[in-house]
Amino acid sequence: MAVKVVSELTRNHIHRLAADGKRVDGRGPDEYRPLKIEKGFVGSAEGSARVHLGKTEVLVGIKMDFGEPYADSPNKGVLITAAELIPMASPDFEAGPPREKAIELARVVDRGIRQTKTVDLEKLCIEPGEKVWLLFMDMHILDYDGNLFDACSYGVLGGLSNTIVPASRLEAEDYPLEIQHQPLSVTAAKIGNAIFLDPSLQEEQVADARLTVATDENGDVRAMQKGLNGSFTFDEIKEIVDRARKAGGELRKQIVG
Amino acid sequence: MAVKVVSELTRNHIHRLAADGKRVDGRGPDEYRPLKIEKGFVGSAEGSARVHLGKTEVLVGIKMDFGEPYADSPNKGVLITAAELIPMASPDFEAGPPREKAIELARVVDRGIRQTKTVDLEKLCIEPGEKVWLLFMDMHILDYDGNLFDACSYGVLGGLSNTIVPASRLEAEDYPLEIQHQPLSVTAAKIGNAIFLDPSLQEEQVADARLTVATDENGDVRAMQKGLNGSFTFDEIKEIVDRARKAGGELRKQIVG
Amino acid sequence: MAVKVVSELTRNHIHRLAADGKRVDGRGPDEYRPLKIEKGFVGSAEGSARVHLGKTEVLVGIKMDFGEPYADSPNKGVLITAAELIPMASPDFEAGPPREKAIELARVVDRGIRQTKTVDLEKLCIEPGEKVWLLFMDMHILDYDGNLFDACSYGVLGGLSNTIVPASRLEAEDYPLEIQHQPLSVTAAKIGNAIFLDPSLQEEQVADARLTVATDENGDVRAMQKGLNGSFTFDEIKEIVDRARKAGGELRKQIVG
Amino acid sequence: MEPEVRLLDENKRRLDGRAVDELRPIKIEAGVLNRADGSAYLEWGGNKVLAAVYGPREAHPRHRQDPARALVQCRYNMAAFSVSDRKRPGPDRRSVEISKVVSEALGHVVFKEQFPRTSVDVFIEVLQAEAGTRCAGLTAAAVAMADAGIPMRDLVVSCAAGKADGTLLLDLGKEEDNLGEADLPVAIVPRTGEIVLLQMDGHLTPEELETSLKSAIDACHKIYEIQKDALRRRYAVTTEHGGAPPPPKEPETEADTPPTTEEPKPEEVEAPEPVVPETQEGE
Amino acid sequence: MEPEVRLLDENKRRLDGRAVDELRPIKIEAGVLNRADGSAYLEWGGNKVLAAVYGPREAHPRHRQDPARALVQCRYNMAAFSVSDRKRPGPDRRSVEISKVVSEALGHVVFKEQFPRTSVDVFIEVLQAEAGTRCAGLTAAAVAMADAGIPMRDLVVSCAAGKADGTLLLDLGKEEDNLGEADLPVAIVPRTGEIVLLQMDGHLTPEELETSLKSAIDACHKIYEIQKDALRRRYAVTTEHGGAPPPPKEPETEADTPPTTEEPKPEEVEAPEPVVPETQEGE
Amino acid sequence: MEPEVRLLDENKRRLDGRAVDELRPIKIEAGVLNRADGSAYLEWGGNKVLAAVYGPREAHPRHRQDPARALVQCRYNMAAFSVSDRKRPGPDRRSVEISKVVSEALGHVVFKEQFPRTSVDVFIEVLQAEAGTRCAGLTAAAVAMADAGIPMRDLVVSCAAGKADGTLLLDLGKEEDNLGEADLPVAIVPRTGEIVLLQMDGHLTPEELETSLKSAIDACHKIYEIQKDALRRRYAVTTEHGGAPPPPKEPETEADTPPTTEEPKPEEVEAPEPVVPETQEGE
Repeated sequence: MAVKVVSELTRNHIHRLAADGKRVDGRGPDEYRPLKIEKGFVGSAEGSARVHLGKTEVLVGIKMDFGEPYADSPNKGVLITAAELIPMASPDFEAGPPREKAIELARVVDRGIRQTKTVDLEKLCIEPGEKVWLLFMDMHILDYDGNLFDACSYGVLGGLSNTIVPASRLEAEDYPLEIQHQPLSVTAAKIGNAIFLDPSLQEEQVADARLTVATDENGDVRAMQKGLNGSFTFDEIKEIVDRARKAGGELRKQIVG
Repeated sequence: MAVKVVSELTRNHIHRLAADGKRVDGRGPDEYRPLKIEKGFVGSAEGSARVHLGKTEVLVGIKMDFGEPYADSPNKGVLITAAELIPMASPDFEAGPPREKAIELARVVDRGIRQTKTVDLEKLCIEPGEKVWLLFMDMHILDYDGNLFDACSYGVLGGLSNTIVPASRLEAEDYPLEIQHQPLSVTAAKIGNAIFLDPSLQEEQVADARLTVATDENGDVRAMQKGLNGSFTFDEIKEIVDRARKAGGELRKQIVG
Repeated sequence: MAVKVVSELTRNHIHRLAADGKRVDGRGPDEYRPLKIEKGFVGSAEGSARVHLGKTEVLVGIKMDFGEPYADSPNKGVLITAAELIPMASPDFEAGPPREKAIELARVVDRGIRQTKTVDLEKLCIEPGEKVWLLFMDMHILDYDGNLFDACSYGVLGGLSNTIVPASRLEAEDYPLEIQHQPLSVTAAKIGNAIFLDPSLQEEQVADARLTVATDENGDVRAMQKGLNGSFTFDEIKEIVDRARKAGGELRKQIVG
Repeated sequence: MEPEVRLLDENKRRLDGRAVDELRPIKIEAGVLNRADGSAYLEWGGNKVLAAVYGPREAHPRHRQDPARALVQCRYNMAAFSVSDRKRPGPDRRSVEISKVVSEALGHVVFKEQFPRTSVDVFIEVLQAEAGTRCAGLTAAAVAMADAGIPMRDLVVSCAAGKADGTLLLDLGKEEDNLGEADLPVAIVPRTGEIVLLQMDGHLTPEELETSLKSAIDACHKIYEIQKDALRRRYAVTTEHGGAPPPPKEPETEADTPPTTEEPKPEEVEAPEPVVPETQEGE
Repeated sequence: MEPEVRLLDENKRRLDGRAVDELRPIKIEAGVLNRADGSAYLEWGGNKVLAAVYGPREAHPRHRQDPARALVQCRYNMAAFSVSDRKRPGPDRRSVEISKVVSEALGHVVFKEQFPRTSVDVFIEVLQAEAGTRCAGLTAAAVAMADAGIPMRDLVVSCAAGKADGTLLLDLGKEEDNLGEADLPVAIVPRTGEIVLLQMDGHLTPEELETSLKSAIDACHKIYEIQKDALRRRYAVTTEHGGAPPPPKEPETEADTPPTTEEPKPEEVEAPEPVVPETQEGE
Repeated sequence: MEPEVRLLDENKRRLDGRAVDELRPIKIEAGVLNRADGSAYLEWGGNKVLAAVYGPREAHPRHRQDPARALVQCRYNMAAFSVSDRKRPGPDRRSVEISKVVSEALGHVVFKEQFPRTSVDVFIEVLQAEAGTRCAGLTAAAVAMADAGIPMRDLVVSCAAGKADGTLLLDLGKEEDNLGEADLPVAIVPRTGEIVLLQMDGHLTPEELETSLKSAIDACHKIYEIQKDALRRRYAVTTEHGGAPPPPKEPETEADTPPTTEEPKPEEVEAPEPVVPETQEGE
């Protein structure tokens, strides 16, 4: 991906606003852009969710298939997460195998789901050591206007929450996948000394540092990822975790609600 | 592959001739370049044919091996077609994995063979669901002077027609592969308003559109592929199909004899 | 790898010295740089050796795992040799899959080990046709100052000589891998009419031709590889083989002790 | 290939109730994405397809640039979850071939000489697949190109005809495609009737081929109306997607023609009301 | 994840005898390679890590160059033999992610604007791995950068905290990492306390997170002393590795600060003697 | 490796009836392809090999260009169907190594300084393989280079010697290669006797090595005559392949020397009538 250049003018404008705690699109510091989740959009998938987060749009599809378990967890199903930053979504995305940005995205979203034990992998075991369910979570980025971590996090949780396990392939009855926890990521961007949640693309481009915090329904922390060249202070981390817990609670209602 | 540039002079010359129904090498509109087929050229292959079509030369080798059938056709052997546009054949071909031109070539030739049921894949089943014959059709382009679709089509049919199934590996006796049908492709190029069969490289480079039609020994159509940025009218398609059926009949005699 | 350029000045200087039988670092023609071998450096490997040959440093790790034998040698273990010219070791090495230089290195070192039957592969068979030991020899180049063939050859022999077969994974007892032979490569570089053993990087860069000769403990020849654009005469080959046998004998004492 | 499932009942009704010459329902919406210069979303039976267009923009890598004209480069891609058995991400050989023939077809209508050294990049994403995705993708891509204001002679529109259960059918459905005897995807330039994409596999007599081809062409003209309607709606609305749509790069001159009529061809017969003959189609 | 193995005995001693707030032994040597512009070798418990730095040198491929500043590009790599089950050579997804976050962390301290269009290339090779390799690699890389004379605000130093067997632990060992409940790798700029790397996975309450983060930061300050000591030794010796070490590209001004203090920040609190609280860490 | 099959009968006759010091039949034809600048087809026992040469032409990618001389770049490739078990298309590690040593050998005879920044691209395609393909390919490639008019000091010619069943053999056949004890491929510049390719694997005493090397060299001189004969025939005929052959880029000065003698070396001993000693060879 080529280096993204933002004009100095734009950069200065956003920074000046941020110094006053203001955002370029008028949102409050913790205010998310409008979130719209359309579950079950893809009929060919076992579960799916189309997410609009402002002008960012992602489509998550959940597919299930048979496979072998890992040798060190013979009685567990396998979770596989992939993200495609397809060139449709942005002039900066290129076709080809996933680069570091897509890999980080997939791994951070995966971490939130996996560490929260959102899905009980032991229930995805069919025959220990031999045959288990593979659960594929594919994130397709369609329109990129910033904050993919959160949009994908919501899409994956939304997709899992309407997934039907195709047990009829095993001569059983199909049944809804059970969701044990509801992890949600909240991403903050630091611009100068201001910290804003749900950064838009413009904000991301001028941000110094980024922090994604995934919390569960109890407000416990399940995954974190800091990004960009900038830094956070200890107190900023604490503050972001706190704000993430609050924001996560409200978003959770919209998504699994 | 870099963009192929032909001098405007050459282009105009060929177009002017075409406007009078004439070709740059003096051939008639439906006249093929001299076709020479040498079957059994490669001793290490189960079947093979070396084809000279004018100055174009291709070598097709047929190999057979054991493998597993596809899940959705457990009692059928598997046909695998590949084309290599090796850099030996043209200054425009590059080493490396097949690009779109090689992929299209392989897929179009494959389609002609497969759709015609040239080989009865059920006879290539050894043990249903477990073990079948894989039939590899590898097309090696050695010298490129245009019309690879047809040269490869003839090479594949020629190669299949002298293939010996190595059944002795299964404690049986080797036997010749049975050919059920004789599909042959005929390719037409449109230059201005003229349509010529068996385009040479020069003609291909200035052609507006290309149409490949594979017909069987009854003159029925089994596969088609239109190429290039230009277009055909409905009547032109009908005309080409008609000419392809006639030309195919004559070529078939030369190839399967 | 980009073309390596050495200044004409350096080139001329080294050639002038060579014309008098002298080397730029003052060594005698057959004198090796100081050799230091640290066996068992890597605890996570079944065997290992860290080799300093002058300023060249390589780390060889031996790993063992279960796998399937080749179809044509069902009762033999499998030897797998790989070299990584990681960009840490030289500004000229690039990240990515092994290029021709790394492939040649791995293949030449492998040839010396394999042809000498250093390891009795039949003893690495666990269940004929089903399960055998895979023996991985991974050569990691850490610091590149010339003569990787020899440094890696010594590292591999050193690594094998302290390898413990992890038979406890099979409910047996771990035991030291038996080394049947001690092949060692000796590499000569031809600079003008002079021939020097153990070329440094500077010497390699101005050399006309290179010859690597692997001999066993009896002085028999087990593998050879000529490199670079230059040539050798028949008599030079004979002479190098002779010098390689002598040098090999002395080096062997240092390595297997 | 003798289907055990009967694909037609005694009244020549198909599994989904369609007549032999009946298209599946088609719905197109233009201008659905924010980042792309132009976009379109299309549903066609069970197919859900998104198309986006960027350009004309500098072609890269540089050595692929054509000093005399724009490249039209299409990438057809299926989402991993768009089919029953998860598809491995990335282009397979089928996608590469489809990308090639679709690029060639779209390239015919673009005024490429106006934009040397550039590329018009077209991205087709199949989100849900159910037979006929290349026709659906190509039809959507043409609308996305118009939405992007790419100067074009006309739209391109695509439909397949085919044969299943011994009968010629229009616009094959999933089972008809899997079990059928022939598939003939076609794309045309509606104003001129020029055929810019043509593929076929299966088994057709020359007469069947002619009938099927005519049937597909006629259906293309119907679908053309749906394309134009989507573009009309796109430029009639103003704020449906949050913000006024960008004006097309070429001014729209007539209310009932797409904004692509950079070079009107008044002498050409306007697309007639298509009459679908007693034939049938599919992918 | 309820470990059947007890990771702590009744006296809160860990499997390797450490206290809950105790680091594994750490040893750093600077300037160990000949070809690289700077290098460092680090042992941290059972981890053996080598770091090398080249640059600032022309960034390539060219289109990746930043006209305004240097790139800091790290490649984290595990040797095939560094883990129990042989690792396939080449970058896997985990390595790609680690390379990214380590590059970002190191990038914070480099005076990048001084070297536009160049790249500072950092190579981390894990020769033997035993939990916490990213922290070990990043800590070694900072020393190698100083050894290379790259102008930097300060070193970067990294350590993880975590939770296993229900207890917060510093610097998780292998079993603690495999069976534990949470891992929190952290990297800081010691002079300012700025946090430049932060990842977490597992399950921590906000209070546990805060305690663990504090614990990791305190440990970083301890490790910083080991880093500085390695650099002091490097520039005190002259011929240990056969030949005098190259002078750093920026003159060293004080004996007891690393050669990286291009822009001293006297107003900042000197790293205090770290007090490790009753907490614990790990990768 | 103790062969159970006896490779020699009591009269020291080999499986195919050859004497220990006898080459398999060799046939070379120059100028067999139309597009390539030069080409050659070679049959050597059961080997069928095609070689083609393009150049000197601009080397690309650019950063590989050498400002002082031409690159000689060979790509050795085996067709998928050239061996009993189908070979996966594309270069494997063996092919990469062979391409490298063949490139180095051919590079020795080309007047590279005359064509800076260019590449002489040599393509060797093994169409049917039966032991000794690298020698066959290199021998064919030299003829193709001469056919292309590449200015060269001389041809390069290659042959292997080896050992099987305890006996030194010339030019190993398939079973001898598979079951044998040693293989020693050699390539020389015939006019000077310089050795430009030398590889060996197996087990030979120094004396056996010397004898084998001599035997391979002697055989090379015989094969050189076949090469020259092919080139003579190529330039004697005019229209066999439909059209006059292109004149070589450097004028041919003597009827019985190849068109490659750009810089005759009259002081060098003309290749003597080779005397094959009581030895044997193979790949």
